[in-house]
Amino acid sequence: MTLEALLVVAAALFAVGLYGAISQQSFVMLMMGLELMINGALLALIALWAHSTGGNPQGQMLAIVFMTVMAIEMALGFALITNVYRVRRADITEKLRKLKG
Amino acid sequence: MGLRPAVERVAARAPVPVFAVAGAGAQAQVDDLLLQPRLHLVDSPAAANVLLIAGSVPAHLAGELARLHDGVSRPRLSLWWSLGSSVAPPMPPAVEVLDADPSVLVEAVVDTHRRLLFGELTSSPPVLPDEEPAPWRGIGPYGQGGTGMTGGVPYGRPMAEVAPDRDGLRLDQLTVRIGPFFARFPTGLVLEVQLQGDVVQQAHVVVAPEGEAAVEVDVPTTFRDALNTPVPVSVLELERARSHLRSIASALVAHQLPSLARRVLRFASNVHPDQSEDVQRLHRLLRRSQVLGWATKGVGPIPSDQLEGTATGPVARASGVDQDERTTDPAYLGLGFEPIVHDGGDARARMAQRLAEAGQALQLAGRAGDRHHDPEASLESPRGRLAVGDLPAQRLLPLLPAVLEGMEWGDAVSTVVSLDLDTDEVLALRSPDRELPVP
Amino acid sequence: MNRSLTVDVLFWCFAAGSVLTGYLVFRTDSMVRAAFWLLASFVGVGAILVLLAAEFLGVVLILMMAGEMLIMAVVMVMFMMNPAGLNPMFMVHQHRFAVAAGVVSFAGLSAVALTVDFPDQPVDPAVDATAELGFELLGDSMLVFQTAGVALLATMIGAIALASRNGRFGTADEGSLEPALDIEELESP
Amino acid sequence: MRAYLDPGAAVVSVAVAMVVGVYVVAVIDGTAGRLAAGAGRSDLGAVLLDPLRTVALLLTQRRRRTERADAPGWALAPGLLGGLAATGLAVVPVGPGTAVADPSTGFVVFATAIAFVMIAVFLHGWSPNSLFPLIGAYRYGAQALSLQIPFLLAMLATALPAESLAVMDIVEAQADLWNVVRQPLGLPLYLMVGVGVSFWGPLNLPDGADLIGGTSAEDAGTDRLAWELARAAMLFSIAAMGAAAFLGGWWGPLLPGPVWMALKTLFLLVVMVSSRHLVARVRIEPFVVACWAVFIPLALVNIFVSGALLL
Repeated sequence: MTLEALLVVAAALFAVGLYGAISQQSFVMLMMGLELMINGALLALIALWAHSTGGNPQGQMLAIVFMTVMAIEMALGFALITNVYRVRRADITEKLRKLKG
Repeated sequence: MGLRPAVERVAARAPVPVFAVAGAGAQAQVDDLLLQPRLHLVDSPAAANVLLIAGSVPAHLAGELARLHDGVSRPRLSLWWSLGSSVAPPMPPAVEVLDADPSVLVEAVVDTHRRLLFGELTSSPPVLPDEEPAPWRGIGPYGQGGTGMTGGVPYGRPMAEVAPDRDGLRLDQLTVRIGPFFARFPTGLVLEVQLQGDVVQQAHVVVAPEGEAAVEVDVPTTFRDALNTPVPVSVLELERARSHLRSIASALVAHQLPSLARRVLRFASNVHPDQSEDVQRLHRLLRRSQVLGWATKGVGPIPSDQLEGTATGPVARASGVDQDERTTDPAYLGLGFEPIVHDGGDARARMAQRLAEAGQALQLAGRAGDRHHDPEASLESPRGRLAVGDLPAQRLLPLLPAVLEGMEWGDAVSTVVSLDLDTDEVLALRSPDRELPVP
Repeated sequence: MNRSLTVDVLFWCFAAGSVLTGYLVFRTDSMVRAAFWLLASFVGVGAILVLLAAEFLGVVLILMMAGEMLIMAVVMVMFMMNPAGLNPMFMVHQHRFAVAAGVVSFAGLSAVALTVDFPDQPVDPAVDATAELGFELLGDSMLVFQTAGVALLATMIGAIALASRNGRFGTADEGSLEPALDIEELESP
Repeated sequence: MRAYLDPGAAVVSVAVAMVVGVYVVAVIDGTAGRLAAGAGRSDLGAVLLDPLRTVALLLTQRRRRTERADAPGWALAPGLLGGLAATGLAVVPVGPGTAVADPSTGFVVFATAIAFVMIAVFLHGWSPNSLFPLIGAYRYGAQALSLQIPFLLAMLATALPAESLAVMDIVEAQADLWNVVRQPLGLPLYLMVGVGVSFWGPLNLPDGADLIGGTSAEDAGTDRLAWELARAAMLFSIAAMGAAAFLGGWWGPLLPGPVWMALKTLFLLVVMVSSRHLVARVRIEPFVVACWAVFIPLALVNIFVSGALLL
């Protein structure tokens, strides 16, 4: 479990997430891609914390901020999806040509 | 080797999982099977090994009965408990029990199951062919069933479609038929409901296929006999108490209290006139278990103006409609009979009403002496006014769609159970009312 | 089998599992399966975090994702109605570009990971990382922690305001339909 | 690193505990059912043997498949639920220094196992591709998401006096005063949520009688057996953790620690299991409202009061 191996795994997760976020039409699937990207970033962060910082607790603190961001992304994402669906009946990105309400 | 026979020998002593279909004239007997420790009455055919068909099942349910049979887990067999009916069920049963004594039936079921386990009887093969209802039909750009990802009928199964929900969103809505062998409903009752999650958006009552003539109820019971011959009032009142208690027992099963239901059923089967104080004790027990509390409070309210003049017995009186045929029955004059009336009109009031009436019926039975009900006088059955060609279920079923709308499924079941529909009447009915929307 | 070999084997299992399930998220016909694959991916990463001695974070990540994925599955079924995967689901756009972006980002990030020389200061196994994190949260980083809490509170309020039907200007679905919205044109083959 | 048993011994001891626990649940259930039914003479033989006979019967029953079901998910769900029960049980200490595993985040591990129950139930209801199981699955989603927060808050409050998330430390901290006295609101909340998480009795909404068995309506044979066993194991696991977190675990006079632990677990099991024969099915809508509007504030009061007492 070397640092390089961990970072490559993190990069793979990030890349898969990026592929999903760019290619998916459905809002929720798009958010899944974003989640995977954050997931990869979180893994890289903790890998660096464990191998390069000597276990400085502030590294874990930063990871907690990451997880907060993840939760906020989810909550606001779902709220926006619900609102867009309510107003425009759109559940895929192509149905939203204009972002103005 | 050696392990399997041992397991089978132990399994043969377990309570036999039975899915019971109560046909005409068999509801009470099937309800009472809950008291048999050697049978395990299950709600879902998948959990059963024995399909018990009791009484007579009309021919128009043949297809549904075959589907039910194919849903029972193997090794399986169907068994017919005739209970005096001469019309065999539309699907030929493997074993027939002609004796009405429940202990004979229990012996037969246990024995059938044991022989099934030991390979002396073979599991019955499926009646319907095992094939997809329709081949794959893709019409969308990627072969999906409909346009976009929604809709269409892939494999012949209609997918959910969007419809407005109560929060202003357009979400999926599924139209399904529930019945005629749904364990919580009387046999023969089919509800076509549109479900959004588990909220009933719309409900239709489908009783029998259209075009079939209404059948007269030909199953004799104490109350139906009273339409033709004089019957002692004490007998009628004891039967009334029994019927009300059985209704409460099935409500208890629907509220997930089968043990209390057993207690009530045992009470019902040994009921006698000086037990009206035990009814009080039962009332306290039910209050404590919350069956007469938050489990039913406010569920399925029917306003009294909808029940005015429908003469639907306890259901109407629970909504505050003071109507009881016994007040005009000469046989009850001088017995000190006063109709009991509750207000609220919800499932809780209906159950409390039945419990109170059961107690009152026991008192009346004790005081009745040798008075007889005259067939000419109007008759109050446990479910309301009963006359030839005028069935309480016919007046109760049209109330259902309006009450069920917008209700959560669990409450909908509680509501249907609280109406205490009579299985014989439901099986005899055609489309219950002209005004009902027919699907 | 010594401890470090066990940890290595476990790590590669979890790593392969989480990347594979992450990929399967976009390769399934069913929304619910997609959510469960994503959950599996998160569980894999959570397990790797536990192996890395970030015990608390790993377990909390799994805890958080259980609820999140259930909500995701339910929301997707609600809006997109393909619970059982009876209809094939392949809804992508700019597919080639997306694949290219994925490959390029993987290559770039891996190159960085393999070439840059990071300092080598592993975690001291004797230290209880959970306890240290606790002291950090309620000590020096108290302000960060509180800010995260306030941000979450603001999110909750914002999300409710966005998602609820009744807003300041009446119900949300009235009077704001986009005029030229040709749904049919998009969906027909 | 804190105490861990080696993997072989850990699996064996958790498995033995679960088998015993599941059997005890079945016996308590049979006894309580017969008492509630007022069945006159008690039938001890049937109470003790019927669970075993039913297991044998379900072993002889053939499994069943529905149209276009998700077979892996269907098979996985009971395994997942049983695994979660085992995970939860593994972090419960039975005596001073005696536990299968005592990670520094023991409580969070247990909470994670509880949170995952909703995934297992949802999977179990969704995979048969059938109406009643699916409704049960959605229902449990609503129920479990509402239960999560009061559950976490009620449990977290017990970690305050111990100043640790390790279950061993939490039991140690109750040497003088049990948490049930210190936080009187905690145990009732925990038990209520525990019954809900193992969907038992009044809170058995996903597998309820109105859905003719809900998520398990299509199960037969070993599928049904595995699901019922896993559910009972979950109940046992929750009772064991309740005994450790609220009733002082192994602390008690005269008897040795593990015996006290067993007695306390048994007591909680009796309370939770017999609720099935005494209280009616809860209505989901008022229940969800009560969770958010009553139980979360109560749990917060509980946590604030216990925090204030410590300062």
